[in-house]
Amino acid sequence: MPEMTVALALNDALHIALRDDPATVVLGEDVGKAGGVFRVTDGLQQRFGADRVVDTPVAESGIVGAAFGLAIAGLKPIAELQFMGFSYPGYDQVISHVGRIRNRSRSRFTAPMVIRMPYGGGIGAAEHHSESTEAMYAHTPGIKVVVPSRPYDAKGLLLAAIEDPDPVIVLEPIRAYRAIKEDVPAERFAVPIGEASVVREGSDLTMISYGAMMRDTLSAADYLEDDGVSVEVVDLRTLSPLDHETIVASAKSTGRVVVVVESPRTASLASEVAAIVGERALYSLLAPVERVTGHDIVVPLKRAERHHIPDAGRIVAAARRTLEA
Amino acid sequence: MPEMTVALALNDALHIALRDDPATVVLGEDVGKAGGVFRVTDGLQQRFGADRVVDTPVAESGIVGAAFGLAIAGLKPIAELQFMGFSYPGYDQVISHVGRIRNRSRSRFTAPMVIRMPYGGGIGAAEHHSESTEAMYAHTPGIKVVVPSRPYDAKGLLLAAIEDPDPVIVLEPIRAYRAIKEDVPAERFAVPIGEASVVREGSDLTMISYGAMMRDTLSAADYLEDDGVSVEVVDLRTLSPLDHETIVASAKSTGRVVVVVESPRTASLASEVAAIVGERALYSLLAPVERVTGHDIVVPLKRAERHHIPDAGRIVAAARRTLEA
Amino acid sequence: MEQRCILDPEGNLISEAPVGLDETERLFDAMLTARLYDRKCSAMQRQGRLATYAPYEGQEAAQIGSAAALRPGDWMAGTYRDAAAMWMHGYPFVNLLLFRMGDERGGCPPEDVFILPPSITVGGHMIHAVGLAWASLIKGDDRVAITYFGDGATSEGDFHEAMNFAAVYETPTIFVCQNNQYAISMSREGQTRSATIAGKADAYGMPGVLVDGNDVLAMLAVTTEAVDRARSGGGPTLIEAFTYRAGPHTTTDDPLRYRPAEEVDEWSHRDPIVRVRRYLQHNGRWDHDREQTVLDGVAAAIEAAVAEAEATDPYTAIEVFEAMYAEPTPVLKAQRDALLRDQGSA
Amino acid sequence: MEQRCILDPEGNLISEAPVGLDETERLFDAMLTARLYDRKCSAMQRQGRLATYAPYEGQEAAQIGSAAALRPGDWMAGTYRDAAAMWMHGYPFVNLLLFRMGDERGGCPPEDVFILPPSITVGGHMIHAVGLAWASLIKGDDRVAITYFGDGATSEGDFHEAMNFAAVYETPTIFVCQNNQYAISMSREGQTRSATIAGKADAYGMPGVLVDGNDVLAMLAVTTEAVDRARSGGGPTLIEAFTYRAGPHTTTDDPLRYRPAEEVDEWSHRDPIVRVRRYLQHNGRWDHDREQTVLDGVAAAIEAAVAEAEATDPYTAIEVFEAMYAEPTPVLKAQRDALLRDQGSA
Ligand SMILES: Cc1ncc(C[n+]2csc(CCOP(=O)(O)OP(=O)(O)O)c2C)c(N)n1
Ligand SMILES: Cc1ncc(C[n+]2csc(CCOP(=O)(O)OP(=O)(O)O)c2C)c(N)n1
Ligand SMILES: [Mg+2]
Ligand SMILES: [Mg+2]
Repeated sequence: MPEMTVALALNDALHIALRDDPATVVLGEDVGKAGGVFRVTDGLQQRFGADRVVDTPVAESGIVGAAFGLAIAGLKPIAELQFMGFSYPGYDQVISHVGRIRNRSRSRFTAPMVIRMPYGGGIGAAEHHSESTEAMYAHTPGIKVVVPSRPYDAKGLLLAAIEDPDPVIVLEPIRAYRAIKEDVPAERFAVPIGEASVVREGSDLTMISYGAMMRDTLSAADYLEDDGVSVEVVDLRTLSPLDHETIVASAKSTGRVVVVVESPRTASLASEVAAIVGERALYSLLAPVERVTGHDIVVPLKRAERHHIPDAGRIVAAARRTLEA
Repeated sequence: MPEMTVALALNDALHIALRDDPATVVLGEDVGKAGGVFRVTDGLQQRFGADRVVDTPVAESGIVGAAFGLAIAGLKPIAELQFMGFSYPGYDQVISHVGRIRNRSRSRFTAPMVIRMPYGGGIGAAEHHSESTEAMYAHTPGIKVVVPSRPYDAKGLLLAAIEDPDPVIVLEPIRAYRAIKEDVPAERFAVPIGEASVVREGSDLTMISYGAMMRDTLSAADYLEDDGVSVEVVDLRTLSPLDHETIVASAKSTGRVVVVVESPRTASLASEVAAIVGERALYSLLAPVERVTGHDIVVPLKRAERHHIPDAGRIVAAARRTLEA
Repeated sequence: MEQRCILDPEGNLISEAPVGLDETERLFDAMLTARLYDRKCSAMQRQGRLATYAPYEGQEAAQIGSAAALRPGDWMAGTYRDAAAMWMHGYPFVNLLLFRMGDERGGCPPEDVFILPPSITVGGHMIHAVGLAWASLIKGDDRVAITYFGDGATSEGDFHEAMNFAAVYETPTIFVCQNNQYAISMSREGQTRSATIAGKADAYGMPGVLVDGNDVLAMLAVTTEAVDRARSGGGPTLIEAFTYRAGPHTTTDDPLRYRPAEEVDEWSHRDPIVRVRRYLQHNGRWDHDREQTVLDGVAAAIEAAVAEAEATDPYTAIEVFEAMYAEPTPVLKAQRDALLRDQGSA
Repeated sequence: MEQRCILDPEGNLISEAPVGLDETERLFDAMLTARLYDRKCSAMQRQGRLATYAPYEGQEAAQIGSAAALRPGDWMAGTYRDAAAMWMHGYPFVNLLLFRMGDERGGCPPEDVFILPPSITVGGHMIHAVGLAWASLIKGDDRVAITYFGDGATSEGDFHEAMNFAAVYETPTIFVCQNNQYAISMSREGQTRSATIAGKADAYGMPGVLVDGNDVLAMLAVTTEAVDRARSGGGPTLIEAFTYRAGPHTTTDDPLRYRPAEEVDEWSHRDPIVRVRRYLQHNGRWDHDREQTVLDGVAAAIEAAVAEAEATDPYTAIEVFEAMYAEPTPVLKAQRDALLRDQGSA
């Protein structure tokens, strides 16, 4: 099995999709000649041609809306938005059209399409390049939202998204693009949408996270394990629809939950997980669910970003509070 | 004191703002000659002229962005977006510019402006006319979000929003525009932003809601009171920043919480309230927090809308569950 | 820019007709049908049998003439005000009515009808017609896509992005702007300072055509040219149909707040149906009885559709959850089950 | 459309100069300054002392010439690539540098500088210049607003809405499009099929001017005309400065992936600084020593700014919460306190 980074695993999935299904079309700003700003679409245009791997004008609403039309007409568009921070001009298309067409036509017209976008901070990028507004997409009806944290899931979730009969947003954690390598099967496979993964079993405490925050969450878990605390770690992998069963089962079994997101806190996925746990596992809880989150602020630039994005230290501190409660 | 509907109270607040401060400018689609589709801006252009009450082209990003420029230059723009469902083309301006300018210029430039928009369902309106995506705005840093449920608060919150040194989004519940009348002071007054209101005191159970859902919440409370249940009812009034103290105090005092929103459920304000209560009032809880919400679906059209928007029956059922837990 | 015109308001041909009298009669009948349907809807709205309705009276030629230029199988993406075009291209009355009654099943026309449900948001749907048409290029079929929108819609950023994408990829898209002089209360002059809307096509390197939108023959002619060009690889066209909304924006609107009654009166002399009636009459192809017979047939068809739509049972709570995804997600199933439980218990 | 040009690449005047030699020397010095600063930033980025940097080499004339047409107090809203224009209009080096180091205090220029922090999103800021200029009309002052953007930005819907609002309200806004032939990897031809970008102004009923963007005198001339028109109530203008980005899109970009080296080479013969140097030389106003003296002065000023920026202490955790609102909200105060607690305990 080849070793891949997240970026390579995504690239591999796109190669497979374009190779196996002539209806697949990749489009976005700089995805062709330049191979994408993170090189996720590298080599695709050379191999599959400029008609199937299409450089577009700088117009996100146009990209999403054109992809939507392509999808209705029976193609399988995979649109890239260059950063989550540049996805908002296309958001109206997502909420008003992409997520609605099946319902408003009672399945007569459907938009099986994929929108990929890098998201999240932690690399000291320029303004708007560190956004983490996945809550807004998870709150939007009619679309699914997935977010891999590692190369295996990146390939499997992207392929699952491409196969899905409904529109799927694939959030790609910038910080994880090249940070982790692992063996990933060369052939096609899918990671089912809607299934969280218990990446580590434990009995004292559950940590729940996704995307780039998984790494910090796992280091925090390591740190606590060294102290003799048995930590269960859940990688949500899909944010919409959320896997309530896995969340609830783990919360019930440990009685202590720390949920970690880098987004603003109010009405975040952390809030949702806390609400679910409070709803269905209240009587098992030994301590309040701890939300370790970004703040309700704009992601600070490089020199102060570390005050915003949770780190292992903050996760450990929160875990300790649940253990001492 | 004159009796006013919500629509009239808002109109009155706009009259006062335009009268008292020459820097105030109202702009939006059909706000002038036509007086707004809900007549909230009725009579303003006749009185204050077409330079201060401006009909704009159909372009929401343009409206928000132009208002932003006006605000930076020292005016006090009050922009209307015709419906929340048409606010999304302007959302990029809100998140990328309006909510950011103070921080990115360290207060050298600020955008004290107001964006008004009708929101919510319940009147069997056309597609996109019943949206309730306030969670997305409450999740957006750098703006405040208020939502009156009654005429008094409508006038007071709108005036407070206009006086605020930061951008404020005023959500106007369509269903409540003309549904309720009450006496409202004729003169200028403000309802402080950030303060929830305990509209009814009680000891067995807390109901938390806002906007148009307050009416159904209050009917549910009435219904239960008739059964001898003492219900405390909280009207959040401001969604960003949320008034944690009032929420937590009430939850602690009753031990039972039902939170009611009409928006989709996942990552909603209901989730946030449940998370806050679980965080700070866990040991007082006698039952899981009940979220009574819209579903994670597009608001159905008229013939099926009632299956989506919570009614007093669903609120009572949820309350009963918390009482029986 | 000159307005293309073939049939003047008096019913005289001022240039060559694109079709003969039989076909003209068909267009005339279609316009009669469209007007009857439109008036019926306004009446039903007043009776509370339909939700808000957006009448298109005055714009029948713009819609019927352009839609007549299409082939079955061509894509169409229009707005809340384009029921005449949709019907002309095959969208059944019953679906149009269901939508207006507040029932999503209205958005589900038969399988051989390639018309998207009408767009309620202004502007966002034009780019869909670009994507739909682009698919033809990629798949190598020859379907074109037509999109309808108003003068107001040209101010939205989405108009710009759609026009630009269509031109850049040379998609077979026909952009039909019905400039009916108003966007709710905003006049065309307040909407944009460009001399014409058709002229905006230049900014994209696309051909733009200004046409008398109340002249069904001119509408058919210019749209046919645009469709032919698109189908043969010549790319998109912008058509500005210069017309007038005779009625209110919707049934809740009061147009006297923003436009003088005289203006409405003036435009009534340019009614799109009257001039064809005169033309047919000049050519001995019109009599009162024939028109009445047509109208009676149409009225019966509309009544039947109304009856069918009104007989459709409203949605059940279960159905509400069924078309969000191919399969309701576990989260939706849980929400559905909770709703059923609460509806039972309340 | 013809490109306005005053000074040809050989340094010959081909039409009347808008300013005399003293002023031309000032523009020349400003361009030298801008280039030195730009190169310094690229170098600092390679040393890891700045975050990603977007060089503007090749576009100095477009920026310096246009900014020179402004008065102090006029508004400016530009992009990540417009540091030369910003500096010319009064934005201190130290602020420019701080921003690039990843410090928001870079966005806080002195009180008498009316320049918004550079826009990183493409397209969204143009409408701000419309609002800023509109305020002048409402307040009755005579400030104009200039906005800079690229060829790529013209594809965004926001360009369209900004142009339309400016024309409709006749705001004193000057739209300066630096058409540097690329939007990252996308060529100008792939971006839009319109013959010129300047021509897009027609769609809004606005004057559009095409100008040799590498000719600082032509830039000054056309911008002065636009500013004068704006200030005297004549409304907005679109200027297309035809130019070339000599370097990469940003320091992380590899332009050889999408454009031939020969093209870069060809454009190097049209360098905006060289032609002014030749012109000054023809007129006995240039010598090597003078240029070196200017450069030395500039280098010292830049070094001082770098030192000042680098000596600025990074933000504290407390400060992070301080400029979201006039006053941190109770929610933010709670989040701040929790952070301080955790940072202490970790
Ligand atoms: C994005 C968006 N903004 C605003 C509205 C509200 N609205 C509905 S119709 C309309 C006017 C549209 O005018 P025009 O495009 O000329 O079409 P017409 O109604 O005249 O057919 C407006 C502003 C909307 N539906 N969508
Ligand atoms: C809304 C948005 N979309 C995409 C991007 C990513 N991006 C940054 S610069 C750029 C190209 C802009 O090209 P152009 O407008 O020609 O300006 P130039 O960089 O050439 O100065 C793109 C696509 C962005 N910053 N904002
Ligand atoms: Mg119109
Ligand atoms: Mg460029």
